[in-house]
Amino acid sequence: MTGVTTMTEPLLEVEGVDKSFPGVRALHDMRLELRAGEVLALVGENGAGKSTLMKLLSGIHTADTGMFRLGGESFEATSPRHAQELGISIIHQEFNLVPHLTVAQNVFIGREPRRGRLLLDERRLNADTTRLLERLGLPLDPRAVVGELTVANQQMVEIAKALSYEPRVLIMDEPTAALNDAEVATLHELIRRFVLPHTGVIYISHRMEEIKRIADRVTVIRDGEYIDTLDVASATTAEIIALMVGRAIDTGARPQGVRADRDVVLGIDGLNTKALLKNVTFDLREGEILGFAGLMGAGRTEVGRALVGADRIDSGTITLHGKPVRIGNPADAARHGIGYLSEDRKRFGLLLDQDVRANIALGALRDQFTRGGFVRDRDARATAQSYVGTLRIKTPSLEQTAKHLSGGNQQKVVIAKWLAKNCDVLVFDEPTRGIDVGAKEEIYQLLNELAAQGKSIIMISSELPEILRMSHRVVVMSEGRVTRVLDADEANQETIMHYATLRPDENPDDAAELGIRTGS
Amino acid sequence: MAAVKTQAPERAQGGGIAGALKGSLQQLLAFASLIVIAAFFSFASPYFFSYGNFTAILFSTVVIGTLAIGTTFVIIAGGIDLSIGTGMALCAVMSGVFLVKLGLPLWLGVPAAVLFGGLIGLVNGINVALLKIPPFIATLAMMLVAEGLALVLSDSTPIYFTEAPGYTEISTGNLIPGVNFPNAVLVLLVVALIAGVLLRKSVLGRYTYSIGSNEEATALSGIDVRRWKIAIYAFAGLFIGLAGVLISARLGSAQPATGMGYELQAIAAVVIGGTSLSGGKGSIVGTLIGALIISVLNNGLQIMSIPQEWQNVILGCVILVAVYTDRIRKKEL
Amino acid sequence: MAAVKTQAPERAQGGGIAGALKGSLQQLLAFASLIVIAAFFSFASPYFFSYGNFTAILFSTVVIGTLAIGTTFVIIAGGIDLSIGTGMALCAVMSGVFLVKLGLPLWLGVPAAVLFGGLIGLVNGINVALLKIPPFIATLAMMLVAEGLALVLSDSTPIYFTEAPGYTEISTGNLIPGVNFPNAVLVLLVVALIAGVLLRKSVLGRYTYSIGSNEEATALSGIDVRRWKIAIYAFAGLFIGLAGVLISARLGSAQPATGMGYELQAIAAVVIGGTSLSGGKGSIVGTLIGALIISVLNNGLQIMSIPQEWQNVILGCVILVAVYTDRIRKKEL
Amino acid sequence: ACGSDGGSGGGGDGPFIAIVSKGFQHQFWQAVKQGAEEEAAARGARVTFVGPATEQEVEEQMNMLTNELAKSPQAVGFAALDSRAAAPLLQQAQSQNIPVIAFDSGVESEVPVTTVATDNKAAAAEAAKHLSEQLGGKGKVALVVHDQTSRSGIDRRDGFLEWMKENAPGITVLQPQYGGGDQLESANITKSIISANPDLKGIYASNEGSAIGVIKGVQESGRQGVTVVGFDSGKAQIDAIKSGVMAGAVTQDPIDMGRKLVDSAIKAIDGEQLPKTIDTNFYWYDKSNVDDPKIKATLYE
Ligand SMILES: Nc1ncnc2c1ncn2[C@@H]1O[C@H](COP(=O)(O)OP(=O)(O)OP(=O)(O)O)[C@@H](O)[C@H]1O
Ligand SMILES: Nc1ncnc2c1ncn2[C@@H]1O[C@H](COP(=O)(O)OP(=O)(O)OP(=O)(O)O)[C@@H](O)[C@H]1O
Ligand SMILES: [Mg+2]
Ligand SMILES: [Mg+2]
Repeated sequence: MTGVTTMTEPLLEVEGVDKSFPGVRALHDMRLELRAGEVLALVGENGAGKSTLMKLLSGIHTADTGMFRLGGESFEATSPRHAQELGISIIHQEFNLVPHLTVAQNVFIGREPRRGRLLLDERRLNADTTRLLERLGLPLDPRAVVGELTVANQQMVEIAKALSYEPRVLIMDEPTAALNDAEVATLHELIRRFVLPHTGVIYISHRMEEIKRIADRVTVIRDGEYIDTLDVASATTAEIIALMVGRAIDTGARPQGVRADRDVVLGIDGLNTKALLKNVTFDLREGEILGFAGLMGAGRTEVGRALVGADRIDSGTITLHGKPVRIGNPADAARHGIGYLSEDRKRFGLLLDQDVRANIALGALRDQFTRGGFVRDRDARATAQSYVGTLRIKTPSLEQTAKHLSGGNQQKVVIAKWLAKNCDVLVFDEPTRGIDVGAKEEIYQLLNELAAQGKSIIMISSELPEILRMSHRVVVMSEGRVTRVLDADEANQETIMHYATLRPDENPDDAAELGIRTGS
Repeated sequence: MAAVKTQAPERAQGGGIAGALKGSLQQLLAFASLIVIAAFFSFASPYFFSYGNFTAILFSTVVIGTLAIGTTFVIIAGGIDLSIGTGMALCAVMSGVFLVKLGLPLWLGVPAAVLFGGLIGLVNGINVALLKIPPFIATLAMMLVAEGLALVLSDSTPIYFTEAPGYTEISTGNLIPGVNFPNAVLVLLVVALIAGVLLRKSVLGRYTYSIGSNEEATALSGIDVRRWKIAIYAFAGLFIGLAGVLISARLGSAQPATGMGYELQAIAAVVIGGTSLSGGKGSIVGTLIGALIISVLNNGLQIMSIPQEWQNVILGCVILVAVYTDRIRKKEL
Repeated sequence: MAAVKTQAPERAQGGGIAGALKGSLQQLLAFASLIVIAAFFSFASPYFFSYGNFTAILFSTVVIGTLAIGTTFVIIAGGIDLSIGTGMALCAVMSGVFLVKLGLPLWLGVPAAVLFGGLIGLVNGINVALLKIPPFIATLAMMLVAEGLALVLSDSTPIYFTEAPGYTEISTGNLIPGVNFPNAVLVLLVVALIAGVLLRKSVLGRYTYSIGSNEEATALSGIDVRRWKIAIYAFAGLFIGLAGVLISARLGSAQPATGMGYELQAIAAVVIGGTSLSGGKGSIVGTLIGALIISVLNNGLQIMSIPQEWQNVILGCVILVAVYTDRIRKKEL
Repeated sequence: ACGSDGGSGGGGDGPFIAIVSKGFQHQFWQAVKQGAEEEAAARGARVTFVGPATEQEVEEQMNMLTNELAKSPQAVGFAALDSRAAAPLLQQAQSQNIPVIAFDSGVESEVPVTTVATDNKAAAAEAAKHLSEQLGGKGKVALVVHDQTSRSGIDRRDGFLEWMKENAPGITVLQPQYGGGDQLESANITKSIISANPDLKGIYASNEGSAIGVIKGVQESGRQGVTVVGFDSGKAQIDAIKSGVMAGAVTQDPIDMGRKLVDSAIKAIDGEQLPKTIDTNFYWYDKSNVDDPKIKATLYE
């Protein structure tokens, strides 16, 4: 909790804003007040209209009606550049980076230092970026190509870029969805340093504990309408959630211990990849939810991808029900009943230009919705419709194009695709990324039900509470190695963090603790 | 800022009556361009609006239309096929080889020629999907190879089908007795119908859209993208073969050198018909309309006796205007 | 499943010595294909390896090379330009109009012809960026319009430059005295150098990559994408103009119909040179290598007196193999 | 799987003659090639025969000529798409002491030792004359020309137009249309012309591809009473003439052109003096004389 609440004059005001898309009323009579020197959290369910409001502020969309004031003066941002000039900088929910350019080139895009009118001063660009990154304490290489960075590092680039404008108002739309606790802490430190008496931050997140930590006040919206604004200090999480979802949420209990009695479904032995993984070994039992914890770049995603044949394995064996299997590509994996939900929904999950039904039906199309080579749309529709119901996917119709859904609802669509496919083994990489609290509970319930039916689930997550809440066992990874497999009763914040931060390659003590020889 | 402007939801494929209605409305609007152009010519020239001229226009659409239908699949899947023009010439020659040189009966030789087109597509598909050669290059190479092989196999001489009685009937005959309506047009309509249904309703069609929309996501959804891509190219290849049969049946001979340049026209028809070159979107109806727009313009300008050097200038401008107004209307939807 | 493979890091452009080294190593490997092909021909034919033949190859690369350089910008920016071939013919005709029909002096007429190419590009850019017409259609329309206008303005007859003394020197003269090295090749090398520097080091080049890599993100970063796209097309258009001057200076006449088909060759050179048709990636060096691979193959096959119908077959196969091995090597890096 | 070293025809150690033609894929050029190869085989010479894909590819032809010269042939046969464009290369040939024999159409240069050619304009006039005769000197006629910029296209168009203008006042000639020599396109053009001109009496097609297209177009339109005259030969035209669909056509005897070309080249290599021009004839052929052995020898199928 930051203490700078003495300044009270409004920095940014929004009044009576309406915004509709074809078939969707995204905002109605929306209000918002950001005071100078504060962090204002903005919360609401998936599709409540948070991102839409921010896009109005940053000049991407224009409001149908309404009033915007910045420092008391009314304005209407007509383009992203205009918003930047006004001093409003935004980190979008979806990345807006240029993958083929380097970190430095992305950060200073549009403001490149030049030599003369035409030529670029690449050296100064890199120097400026190095300085900026040092100032922000972000360990990034300015010359790294952005498309090759992990999601988390790309998020850091976005943050560096937004801060480099030195804005008065900084908008962060779910900046921590791809970050784990350590990185979140770094980000919060940055925010605290950024908030000065004349600046303010709008912070959108679905993680309540973060809001309690960083925000001064919280504005709740629901179905495109303003609900209330509370002082974080005096409000309880339950209160905020209740305002958000308009109903009570029952946060379930932790699952009960190991399932040593169940058969091993999937055995991974001595997996190595050229890129990162070293001797990764673990097994997955029937009806088990196996959590994967670790810091950014620990290699959890890589395990998931290697497992389904999306990345090449250099050595190691995979056994399914005791028999070794060769999985050369995700299609092989699918034939063996293994499915993989990627952490990057936009790149690896969604058909952005296709509608909700096509997206949900994609994986199961041939198994379930086809007869004689032809698709039975009625069946596909019915299935899609039922998941839209259970997962509360907010969409005007099944024919809505995926790219027009809100971020959280897109994530739900991807989850629905895998639930519809009916796999025996599901690898879920950051499944609840960007999903609101209410829906999270529903997804947890679904996962528990699947496990109860005897399906096995690998759940990679950077949210420790989620790992702790859901996992029967927890695999902890660091630097491409499995450093420990914890039973549910041993797993807690401290032990996980301990094993997640072991650095056997740099620290001989850590190596000794893990019983591995390193180096020459 | 239109790059990020909100677009009206565009439909890629079937499902839902409301959706289908909306979809066909858009097609109708694309159709409107065609109607406007045709109406203009009807007023501008007394000779345009006649049954004879309409069948002439349809007949002149057959070859490009057939090629364009196959290419629609490839383009929706995010690929491109430059080999369709010379590939068609090669298939025409193969038809001649089968029917004239080897003396196969029609019922065997014609399907063989069509399948030969499938073989061309198969090779393209393998090059693209397995060897990961960019479609542009893979099919460009095939374009050159087919061009050369057509000449080699025919000895650079046309092969006449005089010894294959009935062959020319495939294109020029009239199945409907007494009505002057060339079979080739019937063939085009039938295959367009089949292709349309397959594209919208079959697994092949759905995966065509999915792969074009997001190949990586499709693969990660457990679909064997390589196999399906090969299938798509091979399927599209059948239309190369069919076009080869139709053109040689119309001309009564397989002309080994007639084909180069058809690829660009066919691709143009596909793109004018609203299929996006970046994949994931498109329809067979659109492609047919695109092909018709080109033939009507060609026919109408000639009928009006516009000097030929001006015809291209006008053709270019009208295509621009037609596509532009079509885009504007779609946005208004 | 390379479709979902994490890609070997490919560097789009400068920054860092290690990066530059790695980048040029890849270029070298593409270059290796060229060397292998050239080495083969040197052994296969006694006529291939000679100074005279090398300048002949370079000379024959000039026009396609010049067009391909401009197109590289357009393709990296995620577009395509089909109007370069007939556009070049139109610029050649305009050069004739300026120099012969209007009698302008060289120093005025030649730049005017080059700028006319820029004008063609500008119109393309406006159609693509402002009217949002897909680049394929916009430039296809321009291709038709330019084809027609070239005929109209020249009255369908070649314009001879006999009355513009010195004009042909632009291509065929030897600036380096005593050495038989055509100026046109020098011009190509100089503009390639300039284009290369602009692509890697200038604001225009940076936004070219950026727009091609992620147009939306570029726009959201506050860059006026529309304006820059117009600038890119217009800039690329200058190369159409230059190619028009170079070809007409080589032939001593503006041939209004010589141009169609060049667009495909130029685009092929760009793509063989490693530039991705989906944008964001590519280099001028690569394009030059791509153009050279095509000319060396054409020259070598003819020098070896391979029957012409086989030349295309071999050309197609070699292009496939060259691109395939190039991809394999890149993966191993 | 390709032909290895050798050129397209002829024996090994005789003189090597490189022929750069205007085209390659068309029947006409294939017939020239055939004639050249036959003559070369008979005389123990070796020939190569190349030509661009279309008659618009002037630059490509220059590249081809350059490449052929690089092989140091004993003689070069050259049919220029644009004769002035080749001037520097012809100079080069002269300086290399390679005799150049022009064929098909003249080359505006002193370099060629002789020109083996048909007068395209006169041949086109012949076609015009016969068409006019068939129509009784009146009526509306159309032209489907294979090209509007190449020499052969221009001459075959203008020869026709000029004859009509001077000799047939009763005949109205429509705007020439150009089908690029593509059968399908020419057929489509023909049908449009027929639609737009109910009173059309005759059509002239300027080369083989155009002629096939015109025949198809007329047949498909179902229109009776349109007299078609063509150019060149080929099975489709010969059949059409035999069956009466086509009134007749002008042939240039391309096989003879190829023979005379090689013959002249060998003579030039041997240092013989050659006349400035060597005329290869053109003939009008129709139903009446198509089987005449003299005519038949000039036709290719
Ligand atoms: N471009 C668009 N076209 C059509 N509908 C849209 C568009 N953008 C947003 N919407 C709709 O507007 C509503 C609000 O979306 P918004 O993205 O603002 O939600 P959000 O609160 O940010 O949700 P999340 O937490 O999932 O990110 C949603 O119903 C969404 O489907
Ligand atoms: N798409 C990618 N392209 C290139 N390298 C990647 C990619 N994804 C991961 N890597 C590399 O693999 C390493 C492991 O990343 P991975 O994503 O597997 O870690 P993780 O434990 O899932 O962490 P997180 O997802 O939180 O970043 C990273 O250091 C990164 O350099
Ligand atoms: Mg959002
Ligand atoms: Mg991860």
